[in-house]
Amino acid sequence: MTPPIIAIEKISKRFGGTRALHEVSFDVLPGELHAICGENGAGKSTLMKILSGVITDYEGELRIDGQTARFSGTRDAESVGISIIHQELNLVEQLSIAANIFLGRELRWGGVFCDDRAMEVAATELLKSLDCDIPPSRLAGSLRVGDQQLIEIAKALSLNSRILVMDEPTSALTEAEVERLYRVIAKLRSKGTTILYISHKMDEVFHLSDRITVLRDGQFIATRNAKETNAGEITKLMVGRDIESLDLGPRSSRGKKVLEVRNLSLEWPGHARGYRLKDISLELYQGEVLGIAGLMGAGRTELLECLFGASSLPPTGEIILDGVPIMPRHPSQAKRAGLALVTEDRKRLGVFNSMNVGQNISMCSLHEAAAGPLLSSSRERRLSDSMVSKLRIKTAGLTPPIGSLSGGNQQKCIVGRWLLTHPKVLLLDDPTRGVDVGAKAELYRIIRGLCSEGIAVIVTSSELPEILTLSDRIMVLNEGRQSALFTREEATQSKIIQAAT
Amino acid sequence: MNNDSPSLLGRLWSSVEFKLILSWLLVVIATMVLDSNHTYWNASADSAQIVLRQTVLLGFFALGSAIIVISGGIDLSSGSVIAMSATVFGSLMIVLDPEGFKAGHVYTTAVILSIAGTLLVGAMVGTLHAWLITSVGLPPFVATLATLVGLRSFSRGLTPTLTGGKSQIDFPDDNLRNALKDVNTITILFIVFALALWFLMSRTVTGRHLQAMGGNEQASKLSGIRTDRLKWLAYVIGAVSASIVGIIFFADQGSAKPDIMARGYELNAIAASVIGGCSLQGGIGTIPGTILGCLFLRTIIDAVQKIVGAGADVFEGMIVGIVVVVAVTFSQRGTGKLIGKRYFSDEIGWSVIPTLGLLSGLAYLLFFGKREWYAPYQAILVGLIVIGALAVRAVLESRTNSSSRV
Amino acid sequence: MNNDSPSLLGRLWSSVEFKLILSWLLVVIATMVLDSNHTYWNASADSAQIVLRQTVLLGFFALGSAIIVISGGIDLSSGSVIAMSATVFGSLMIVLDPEGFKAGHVYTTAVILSIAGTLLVGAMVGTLHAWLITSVGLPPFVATLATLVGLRSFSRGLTPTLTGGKSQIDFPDDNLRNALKDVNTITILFIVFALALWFLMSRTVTGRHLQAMGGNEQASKLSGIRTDRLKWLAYVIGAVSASIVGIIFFADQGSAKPDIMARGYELNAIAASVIGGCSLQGGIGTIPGTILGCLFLRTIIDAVQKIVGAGADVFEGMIVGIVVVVAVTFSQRGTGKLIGKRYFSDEIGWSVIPTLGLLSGLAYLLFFGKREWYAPYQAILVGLIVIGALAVRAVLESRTNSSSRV
Amino acid sequence: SSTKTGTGTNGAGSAASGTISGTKRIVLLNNTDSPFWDAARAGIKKAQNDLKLTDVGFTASMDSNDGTETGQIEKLRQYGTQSDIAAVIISPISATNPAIADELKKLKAKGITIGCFDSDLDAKYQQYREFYVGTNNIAGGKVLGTAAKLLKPDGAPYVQFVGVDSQQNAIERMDGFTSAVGDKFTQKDRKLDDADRNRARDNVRDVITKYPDLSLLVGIWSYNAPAIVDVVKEKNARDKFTIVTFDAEAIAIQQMQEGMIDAMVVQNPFAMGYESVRYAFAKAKGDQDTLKSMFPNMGQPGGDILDTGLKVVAPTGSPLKAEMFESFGKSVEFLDLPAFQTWLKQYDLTSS
Ligand SMILES: Nc1ncnc2c1ncn2[C@@H]1O[C@H](COP(=O)(O)OP(=O)(O)OP(=O)(O)O)[C@@H](O)[C@H]1O
Ligand SMILES: Nc1ncnc2c1ncn2[C@@H]1O[C@H](COP(=O)(O)OP(=O)(O)OP(=O)(O)O)[C@@H](O)[C@H]1O
Ligand SMILES: [Mg+2]
Ligand SMILES: [Mg+2]
Repeated sequence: MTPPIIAIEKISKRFGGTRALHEVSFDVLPGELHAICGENGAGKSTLMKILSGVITDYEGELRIDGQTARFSGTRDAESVGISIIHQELNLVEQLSIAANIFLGRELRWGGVFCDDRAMEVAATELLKSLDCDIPPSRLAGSLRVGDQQLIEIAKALSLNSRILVMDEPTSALTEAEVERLYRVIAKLRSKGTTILYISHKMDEVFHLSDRITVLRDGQFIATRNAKETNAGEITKLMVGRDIESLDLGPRSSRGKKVLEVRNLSLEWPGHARGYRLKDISLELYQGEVLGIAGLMGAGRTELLECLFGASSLPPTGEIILDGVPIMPRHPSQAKRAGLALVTEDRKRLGVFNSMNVGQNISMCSLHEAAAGPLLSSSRERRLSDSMVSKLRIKTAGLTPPIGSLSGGNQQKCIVGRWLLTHPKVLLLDDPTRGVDVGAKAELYRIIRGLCSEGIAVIVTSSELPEILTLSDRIMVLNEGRQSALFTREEATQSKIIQAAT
Repeated sequence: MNNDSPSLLGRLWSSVEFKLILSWLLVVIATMVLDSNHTYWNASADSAQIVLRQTVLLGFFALGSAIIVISGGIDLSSGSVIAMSATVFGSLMIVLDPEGFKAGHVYTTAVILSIAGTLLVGAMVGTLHAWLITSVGLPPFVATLATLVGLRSFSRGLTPTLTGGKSQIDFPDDNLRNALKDVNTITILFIVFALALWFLMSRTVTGRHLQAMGGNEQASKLSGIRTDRLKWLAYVIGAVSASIVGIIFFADQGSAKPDIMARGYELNAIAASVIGGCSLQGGIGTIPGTILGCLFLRTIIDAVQKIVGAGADVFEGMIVGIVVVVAVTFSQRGTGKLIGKRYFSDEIGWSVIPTLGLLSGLAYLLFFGKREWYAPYQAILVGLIVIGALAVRAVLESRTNSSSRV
Repeated sequence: MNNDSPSLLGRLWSSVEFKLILSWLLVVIATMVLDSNHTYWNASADSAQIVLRQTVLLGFFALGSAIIVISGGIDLSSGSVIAMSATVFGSLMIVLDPEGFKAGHVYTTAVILSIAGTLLVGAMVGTLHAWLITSVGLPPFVATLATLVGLRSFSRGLTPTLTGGKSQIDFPDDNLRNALKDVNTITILFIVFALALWFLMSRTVTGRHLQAMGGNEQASKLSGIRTDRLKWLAYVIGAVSASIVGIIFFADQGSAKPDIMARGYELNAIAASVIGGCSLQGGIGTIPGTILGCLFLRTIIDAVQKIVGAGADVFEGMIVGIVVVVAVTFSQRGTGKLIGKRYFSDEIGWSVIPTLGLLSGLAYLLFFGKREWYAPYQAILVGLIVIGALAVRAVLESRTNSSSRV
Repeated sequence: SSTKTGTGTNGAGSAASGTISGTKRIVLLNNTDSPFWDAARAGIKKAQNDLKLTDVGFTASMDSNDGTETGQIEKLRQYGTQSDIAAVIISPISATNPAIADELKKLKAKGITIGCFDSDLDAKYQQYREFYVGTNNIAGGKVLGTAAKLLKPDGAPYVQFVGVDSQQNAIERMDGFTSAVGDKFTQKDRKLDDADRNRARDNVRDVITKYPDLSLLVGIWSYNAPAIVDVVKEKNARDKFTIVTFDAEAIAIQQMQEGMIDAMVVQNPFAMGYESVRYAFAKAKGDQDTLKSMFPNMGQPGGDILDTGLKVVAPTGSPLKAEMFESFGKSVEFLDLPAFQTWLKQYDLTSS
């Protein structure tokens, strides 16, 4: 048995009141792909931040190649060959893609000068290895989440370090890109790179990993060989109880037509294609879930933004809600009309970091919490509490700042925020991004519940299985055009991917 | 605003307001002890009145500025808006009741109309700001910087046109003057104003939305909040509050001289709100905090006057500067953290030590350096002592491993 | 700064620098035409020299300020640092060569030492800023606000102590003075300085890191960049550049009066860098842009002096304000977008129309309103015309559906 | 001096600008704007009309400086480039400032008539200006000090209020005052307000509460008088204080009428404006008689100074009497308030 390349010994970490990690110990063997699973807030990212020198004060010990390592910064970690892809995006939007990839380790000439040409060449190489053909001179800020995440991956790869930590690298990627990532990972492993891989997507975990470690509430639960276990067991270990099977109960019968969209188009000035969306038409009925599939950049977000009046340019076409034509030009109009949008970019467009959990949840339904113009804190608390319990949000009450919650729990808060507005139509853009299995199951059940209450739902997702389980009908976008519309019966993964590419 | 500590007492203790009250008491007591004339004992009422008047006058536009800061903007124009409002108020009275203005008794209706008109102009300025920011798309700093220079010069142009070539407008009506500048009146007015704003920010939906916009504008827009209208509201409140001050100032100073009136006051307002716990990143801050910030700032200035005695004006800035630093640091972090924190642990920490030594040495020279021949040597000694002390601290810090650097 | 436009020409065209050059030419031509004295024709050399001197003096500390802005901070203290440096320079000469100072011929060595000392003090101030921001953890606005008030008062205290009770230091040595204030010398000095900074920001790794830190500090930290040291660098550059200006100012103005010297200049510096395309959010901005910003700003001011003639300074602020707004809007967006944009499409847009009308009416009155009896009516007419025009525009906008509101 | 060549260059200039507007400007540059200068403006306007400047294409106007050296230097440089400047008469913000002297020198070399009004240049720079019209501020300080001494025979602790103590006229006035009152009077403090009138009032409030034994308040700049009076009224402590001030803002005059001010030393900015323009215009026309009549012994030491005199103004029934100030010679004139007001009317001024 080879000696471990990473040995984690009784590592503990607290954040103020919350205990993120408690005496976690396990080994990582050289050259293996070691998956780490756990619910939202289990402490996965925290552990990885310690491992990569982002968090420097913690109890316990970390051994790399047998000798103790105590990093005082990310540089130290890199110097022993550890690099990380963070869960949250960390790009400088004002800099070019190449500059971002080599940020902090610029290729130089004459010791002090940036060698931009060399960096762009190298960046192009890296991006090609990810089959991504965006020109590296483009500003990172002009990219969408998905593309940005690819840049993050490229950045980590550029270090070609021997230990690579990936914290939910695929959360914003769709099948196609995930496939590319798999190929890259395979290449890396053939070079003997050790990989620590965090994901909430069971299929990925089992497809990739040799061994799986499970954390729960900051504590080490178990390490299993992927061969000798199954999703069910891992999930059970994560949640600590038998996870209810993913049977979401009977589908609610479709009611009357709520929403109708007639050839909706959105122009895209200064781009070869000329449009972001072209002649999208769809109908949505009470109690049904319409899934929208497509590759990254197919226009799913734009479509939802248009429906919600949040697109930067006004779209053309017709949007008819309950028989009345509406063309919202501001989210407030859409909200009043009975639409709700959970955005895909939680960090930028979702949370209010200066506010606490309760305030974040009640943000859109304050008028219900108010008597006239005055807010009633008790009512507001009641509203927020209802969602915390309904969505089982893992938080110490309503007062902690939202920032102290784990990614997944933040996402739940935002979903809750919109559920409180009792929408007629709920638009969910990648609602389960970075949400753990347990929470996912709950979200699915909630969505179903809403349908049975007569609410209509449009959901996009970067995970096809999710779309397939949830949707009654599935619409596929390709390059901003509507390329197919399946009923659940006819839909299959292969058909969808085919229509999307 | 770290809500980590659950207990209500703990939260109170860690609240900016509480800390400000403490530090304020500290300053007052220090003044009572150090002031050789014992002014706070002998003339308590008068002293209180001085501080009160100043706090109220600053408070009016500091609150306006605070609301803008909390909602994620900034207003550099308050000083100029004050000067402009004073000028406009005067001009309107001239226009509406020329005889009365000369005679020294302006008709009440004319006065009321003039006040209303001035406040309206204030609201218009606020609208202009909101428009420049939302529709034209300028950053608030730039938009209000433009009005900072623009409005003052505008008022300077206006004055001679209306007074027939004079560079200032003298206040026409003595009774009116005494009525408008009376400290009780303006205090009551301020209390009402402050209560209203406090209600707005802490109890109403709009207030919450303003806070949200300050925290994350895009997110609040996507939550269906009309951010444009909110900005309009914030900047109108800001400008109108400055207009009120302008009217009172005109009365209080007996003349409106646009070129120097309230020059640079915008920074006082911002300083007060920051001391009061508002974050310039937006989203954080309270009305009571800002009021306490004003009180604290004005008390410090008064204390300097009392303690230093002759030539205090020269040193005022220094002391205010130091106090601002200390107060903001103190109000941002818990006392415990403050002491545990590492200040001199890195290159910057080391390299600042000589600077601090030099400063303290010179400060000693300026404050206590009577003209004795050995004064400079004393100063050098003081400087060296400070350097030594800090060096020791630096060593201790580098020993301990418990960094709480953020 | 949208690099989406691929063609190099297109990018040039849409670059801030290019737009600034255009607008600058516009201003110059306008002045040549409108100035009744044709000063730019008759005294081109002199006029150019005046503008050049002003641009260079502003340029020095505007560049410092720009680097701080690009790296995500802000420096409100430059004005005070200028005053302080002038004082320190004078004081050092007094201390190092008292006889020479009285006699009017200071030893060269003393001069060199004094200059070195002053720059060192500047660097110390920069260090102090960096320390307050990184170690003490104050927001840059607060830290530099404290030094803004602190350093000036400090210099005011220093001056009488060294001059024996005088409140200003007169420049001792005429030859030295002429050497230091000579426009050619300072221009060459500036060119070197600017080139160095331009290299730093556009070509070196450090410059890249400064920009990255301004854009996303968190990300830069995670990429292993030592943001603390970068901040130190930025603020030292800022303070030292102000010190240089302080030395030159002392020579140029012949005396150092810390109480009023360079008061409020910090805003000029920030305005110049913003006009030059720097974003106060950080991460965006260039050295050439800032220089052009200074040139543009100073030219405008000069143009006002030339065109308006007597009493120009009254209107200067107004025109500068308007120009700042226009220039920044113009340099932020493409001209096409600018025209296509909707300015009056919402409530705020409508409600600002009367304000604009009022302003233009009064502006007309101030500029052209000779004392004829009908002048006011003309003004009202102008106001109404403007309102009408804007109303029409508003209607047209509400018709068209092509909004580009962000 | 180089008047000949001067007029030559001027001629050229005027030819160039003549095509558009033949006007040549006589510019008076003040130190910082204040009501004091409004009176001077009135004087300038009067001179312009009396002497019919405009008929021969001349205009006279006052430029306002912002209270800084930079401001004056920049303006002087601007004049240097402008072809229509016939004369520059300046109230230097600092008499010892070499830069201002430099610029004046340059202008003089261009053949522009240079003069000083209200406050003069330091002796070593007086070569650069042809004449000085105004009052000696030190003398002014002395006069006010004497008035104080007469009002408070057995001395008093006092405070002087001023905007910026680095400004020439402030320094001279305060020094004059201190030297005149003698050692029976003790200066408790010297309060600066940066010309901020809100601050000016605080300063008064502050010292009144701080120094219980204080009994003499001295206003050095024009707005200090109303500031002092306001606070004294506010505290109704009139009987506690003797109040002596410089200059006569409209409010101050009214306040003296209410008996709130014991003595004002008033300069004659109107005359300063008027005489400056008169000289500059005569110079431009080469009207030697006027020049002679204004400066009969020009060329002799002190011959280039035109003293516009001081007025000591006291309310009716004040202990101050005319004879008490005779020692200062005829340049100092004693007026009781009514007389002063009639004098103002005569030039329809509201302040001086
Ligand atoms: N900066 C922080 N301040 C306070 N608490 C924090 C901070 N970061 C993490 N926590 C807390 O530590 C715990 C673990 O967080 P962590 O992000 O490691 O969970 P996770 O396993 O990565 O969850 P997810 O799967 O959603 O990413 C959570 O309860 C979270 O609230
Ligand atoms: N800011 C932008 N600049 C340039 N191209 C963009 C930008 N935003 C989106 N795009 C492009 O517009 C199209 C739609 O992008 P969008 O992200 O909305 O699609 P999507 O299917 O929602 O992708 P995602 O999976 O990221 O949600 C894609 O081609 C994308 O690359
Ligand atoms: Mg995580
Ligand atoms: Mg999307």
